[in-house]
Amino acid sequence: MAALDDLYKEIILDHYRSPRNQGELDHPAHRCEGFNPLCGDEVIVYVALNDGKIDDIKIGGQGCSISQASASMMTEIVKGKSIEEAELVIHAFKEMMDIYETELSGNKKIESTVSDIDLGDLEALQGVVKYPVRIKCATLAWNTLTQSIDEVTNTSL
Amino acid sequence: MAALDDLYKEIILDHYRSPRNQGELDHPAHRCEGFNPLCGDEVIVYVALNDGKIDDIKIGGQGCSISQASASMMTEIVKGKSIEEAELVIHAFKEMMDIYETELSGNKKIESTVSDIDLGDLEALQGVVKYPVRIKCATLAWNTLTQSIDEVTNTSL
Amino acid sequence: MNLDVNRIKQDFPVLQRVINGKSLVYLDSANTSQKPDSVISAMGDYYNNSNANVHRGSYQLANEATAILESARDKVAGFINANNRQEVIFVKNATEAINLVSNTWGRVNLNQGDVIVLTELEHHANIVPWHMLAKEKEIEIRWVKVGDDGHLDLSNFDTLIDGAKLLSFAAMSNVLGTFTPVKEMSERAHTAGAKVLIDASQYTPHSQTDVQELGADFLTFTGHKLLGPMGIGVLWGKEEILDAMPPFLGGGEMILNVTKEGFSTNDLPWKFEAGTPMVAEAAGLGAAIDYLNEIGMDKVRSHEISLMDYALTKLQNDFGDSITIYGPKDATERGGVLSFSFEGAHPHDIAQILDEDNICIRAGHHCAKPLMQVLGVGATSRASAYLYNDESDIDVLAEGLRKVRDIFNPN
Amino acid sequence: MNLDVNRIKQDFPVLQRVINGKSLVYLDSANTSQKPDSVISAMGDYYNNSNANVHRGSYQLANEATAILESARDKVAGFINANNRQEVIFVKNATEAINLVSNTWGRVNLNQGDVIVLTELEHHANIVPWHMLAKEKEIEIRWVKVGDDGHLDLSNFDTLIDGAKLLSFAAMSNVLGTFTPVKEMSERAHTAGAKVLIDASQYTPHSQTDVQELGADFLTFTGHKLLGPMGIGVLWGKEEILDAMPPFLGGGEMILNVTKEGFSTNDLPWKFEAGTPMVAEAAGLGAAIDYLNEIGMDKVRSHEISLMDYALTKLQNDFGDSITIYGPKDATERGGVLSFSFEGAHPHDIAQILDEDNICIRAGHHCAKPLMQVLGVGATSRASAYLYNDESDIDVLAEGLRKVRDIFNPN
Ligand SMILES: Cc1ncc(COP(=O)(O)O)c(C=O)c1O
Ligand SMILES: Cc1ncc(COP(=O)(O)O)c(C=O)c1O
Repeated sequence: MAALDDLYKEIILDHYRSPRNQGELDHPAHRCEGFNPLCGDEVIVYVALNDGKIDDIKIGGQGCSISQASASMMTEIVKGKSIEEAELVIHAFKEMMDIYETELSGNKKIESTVSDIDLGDLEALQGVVKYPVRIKCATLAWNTLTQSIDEVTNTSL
Repeated sequence: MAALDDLYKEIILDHYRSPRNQGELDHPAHRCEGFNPLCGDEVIVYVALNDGKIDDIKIGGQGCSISQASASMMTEIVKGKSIEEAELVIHAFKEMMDIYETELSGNKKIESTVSDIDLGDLEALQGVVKYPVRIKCATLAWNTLTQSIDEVTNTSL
Repeated sequence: MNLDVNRIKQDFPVLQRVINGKSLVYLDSANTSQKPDSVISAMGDYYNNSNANVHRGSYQLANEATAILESARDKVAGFINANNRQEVIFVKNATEAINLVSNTWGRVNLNQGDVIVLTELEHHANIVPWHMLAKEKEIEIRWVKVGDDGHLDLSNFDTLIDGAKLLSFAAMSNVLGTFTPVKEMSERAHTAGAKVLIDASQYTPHSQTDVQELGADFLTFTGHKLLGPMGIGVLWGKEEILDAMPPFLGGGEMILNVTKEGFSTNDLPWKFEAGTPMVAEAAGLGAAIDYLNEIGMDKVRSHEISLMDYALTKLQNDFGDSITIYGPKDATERGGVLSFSFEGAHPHDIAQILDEDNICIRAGHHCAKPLMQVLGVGATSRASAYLYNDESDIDVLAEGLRKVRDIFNPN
Repeated sequence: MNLDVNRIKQDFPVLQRVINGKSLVYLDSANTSQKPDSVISAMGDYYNNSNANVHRGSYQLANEATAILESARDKVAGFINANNRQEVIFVKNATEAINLVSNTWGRVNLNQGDVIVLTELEHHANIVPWHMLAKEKEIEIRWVKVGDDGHLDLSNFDTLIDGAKLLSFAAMSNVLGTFTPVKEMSERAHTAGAKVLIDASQYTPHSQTDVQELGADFLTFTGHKLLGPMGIGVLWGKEEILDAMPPFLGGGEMILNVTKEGFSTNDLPWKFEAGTPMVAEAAGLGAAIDYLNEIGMDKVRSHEISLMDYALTKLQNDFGDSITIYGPKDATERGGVLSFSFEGAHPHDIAQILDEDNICIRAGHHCAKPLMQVLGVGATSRASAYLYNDESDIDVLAEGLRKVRDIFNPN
């Protein structure tokens, strides 16, 4: 069970059982949905941007412990950050995850320029890397946040 | 080469080289085309019916020695016969061939009531039965004649 | 009378596999079944001895290959009691079979405003093709509801089917395990003037299938759930209906003549089999049918009933209110499929933890998202059994679920 | 530098087969190729060890199966030098690949009065789908003629392609063996604003294939002619074109979400792979590509040139005016396909007589009836060679043709 203990760390289960920043944000906050067609996980990311800063963020949807915990931790780390800072975090998190995703999906590995960013609690998700299919769970909220930021910055241009 | 000699009997090669009743018949003779999608054989049967009798019959198209010889022999045996007599011959010939066709195409075997009909030269085609794929060659003209008779008798009803 | 499961397990090479010191407990047969030796070697034998293109050659290998393909068709025709072999069309999977019908019969017979009836328990394979057609042709889809007992709610069926051109539904749910009342629904649909397509993908592996008795116009299933290989599926249809349909894919095999101006189609069944067919897969499917016939579908079914009975009781006893099992509670009303929710643990996590003990179940929406919505969940866990499973597999599953509980609800 | 054909022959189990005391002389590879041991065992290994449904499970077998499928995709992408793996779609055969394009890209982009250009040397697989679309959409098909030398006659190509939306043609003729000037035609078609589909079913087995170099928008081929199994084919397309196309078959795998109201499609390549894919066949195709890469496509090609050179000379020398060989006379302008007429004997009879000596050739229209009309024959005999054939096979063929002459022209 050593590997399992590594996957289901207490902090992950804690975020899963008591997700932070759960709920919805009203308009004009941006709403974006993400699906994991494999397992049916669904995430809805609401972001309220102000002056290029993530003023507020909330998460809806449902999914497994990894996707829920990852989303919950994500809200904590990006809330209050500027878009640029948030993007660096997203980048760093994906780098931590991407090792296997590269192999499975053929995406080019993101260049490694952000290795000095401190991911805090998120480091607990490192165990996921040993379970390639779970990487999609861990990155679902993050990809949806990326899409959300893209949509907002493109429409406001 | 024993089996081959059995297949390519001199009489078959003779009909192949010098097909009888080759050519066309003008309107109002009936024209009917048959294809063997396997090998590209093509036969066109022209029949002139009069008072329920096959007054004349001609064959066009092209194909292998078996299909050509079989068509040629067919014209010789059915020419001058009444439709009923011709149908008995068709029946008897198919019975000689059908043993394997049943297996390959799942058609119900025709009931055996015509075993006393003398097929003359056509008996030379018995060797074909050992070559299941060639049965379609041997029966192509016959099936086309059947179709032709069906078409004529149905339109004249 | 009972199946000798220990002996049967020996016939399946993959079941001998040991990972991390643990033997395989395969409980995902509704997803895809494992294959007996005889099926795997039928495919190997074909390539080792007789490989050639069919219906085209005049040499021995080609004749052998043709006979292998066509005798597999005969076996399928016999297995489902088709009226004749021309009614059996080989396709690549059940999904293609349903798409074939929606693209040919559907395109010709359905027009703006027409109605088709599906049920809420359908697999995406029996939903998406109709969505596509509905969008193209502006037809209406009506849905038979699923009741709390996991059975179809037929209370308003006559209203739903009234004026409909087609009823298309699964004979057995891949999530709930429910057997639907195929014969009754077919009859009522026919009375209303609708044609009937039965998605028997889950049904054929578990139950004697008789297309004439079931009363369908089309029936589809897939080889890989029936001990056969992937890459082959079957569309059965009534001859006169298939005959009247336009072709689906165009190419070799399905033609009688081609010119620069046009083409004419070949006879059934080849009219619907464009291009080089999957001969090895047909050989494998034929061998799978032989294997099942040898054992007897009635025995497969009765084994399954007693195994499901055991599983339903065992899981309820061991986990009480912590487990929610979906679908009918009576094993005789369902096939070997058992979907459940387990309090506090997400299906994906459950499957992951079970995998640690080499127990294979499926977690997810099972390609039945509309049904998930009805059940009010995003996903379920699903254990599904077949003739090579026995009570010990269920015991190991229960064991594994205890570990899940230890991680997620350790109090 | 040369191929060690004797060693290669050992890799192909079926070539060891002896019928009536005679060893197999297989000269029908343009119809379907034989499979090396490594391909057959890749499929067996999959079923013996890793069989599971892909992209759906969270247990080890499912992960292995997924990796097997997706790594086969990587191998294909590498083999044809695709820009990325998302551009590689698995289908059941080349015929389905072309039908996929005609049904999706074609239906959306072609309208009444639009023009597509084909050539007279196409296989039915690249004719009938367009006939079907032409009938539905009232589009016009124009034909590039075949000249007496067996090459495409491009003298009026600019007129033909003018205003056309699509050029679809074979990179190598399955009857004449002719290599068509793919790159030139693609460029000229693109200049005229047409998209280009290349039917590479005969080309990939014989020649290094580089989709970027060839300059196509779509390229299709089939596994079973490439040492791979039946039941799998490939559609390659440019990502932005595939992305813009509507889906083909609807069902599992190809969706992102499904509700009772509609659905959304998955990303490439899965968007076009509805239902359970053929994993074993993908494993086999991957192994076939490994085998060919190991040998080197350049060596395969140069072996073929020297073998065809030998065959052309030998048959002309032995039979003079009695034999008519179709297609280019220069072995460097053609693949390993040799169609001929033999005076006084019909192809079907020739094949039958050769079969008596266990020589396998094909007789018929080779699914290219419009080309037969151009050649003015109903059928031809076709001997086709691959990397496991050598000069001794050609000698046995010549021997067999002498027997044909003895029966049909015994003077
Ligand atoms: C040039 C060409 N195109 C297409 C095909 C069709 O291939 P398949 O039958 O595998 O779909 C063939 C082979 O039969 C061919 O030779
Ligand atoms: C009820 C049902 N219908 C259709 C299918 C589709 O089968 P396939 O993926 O083999 O096409 C499945 C299995 O996935 C199923 O369970």
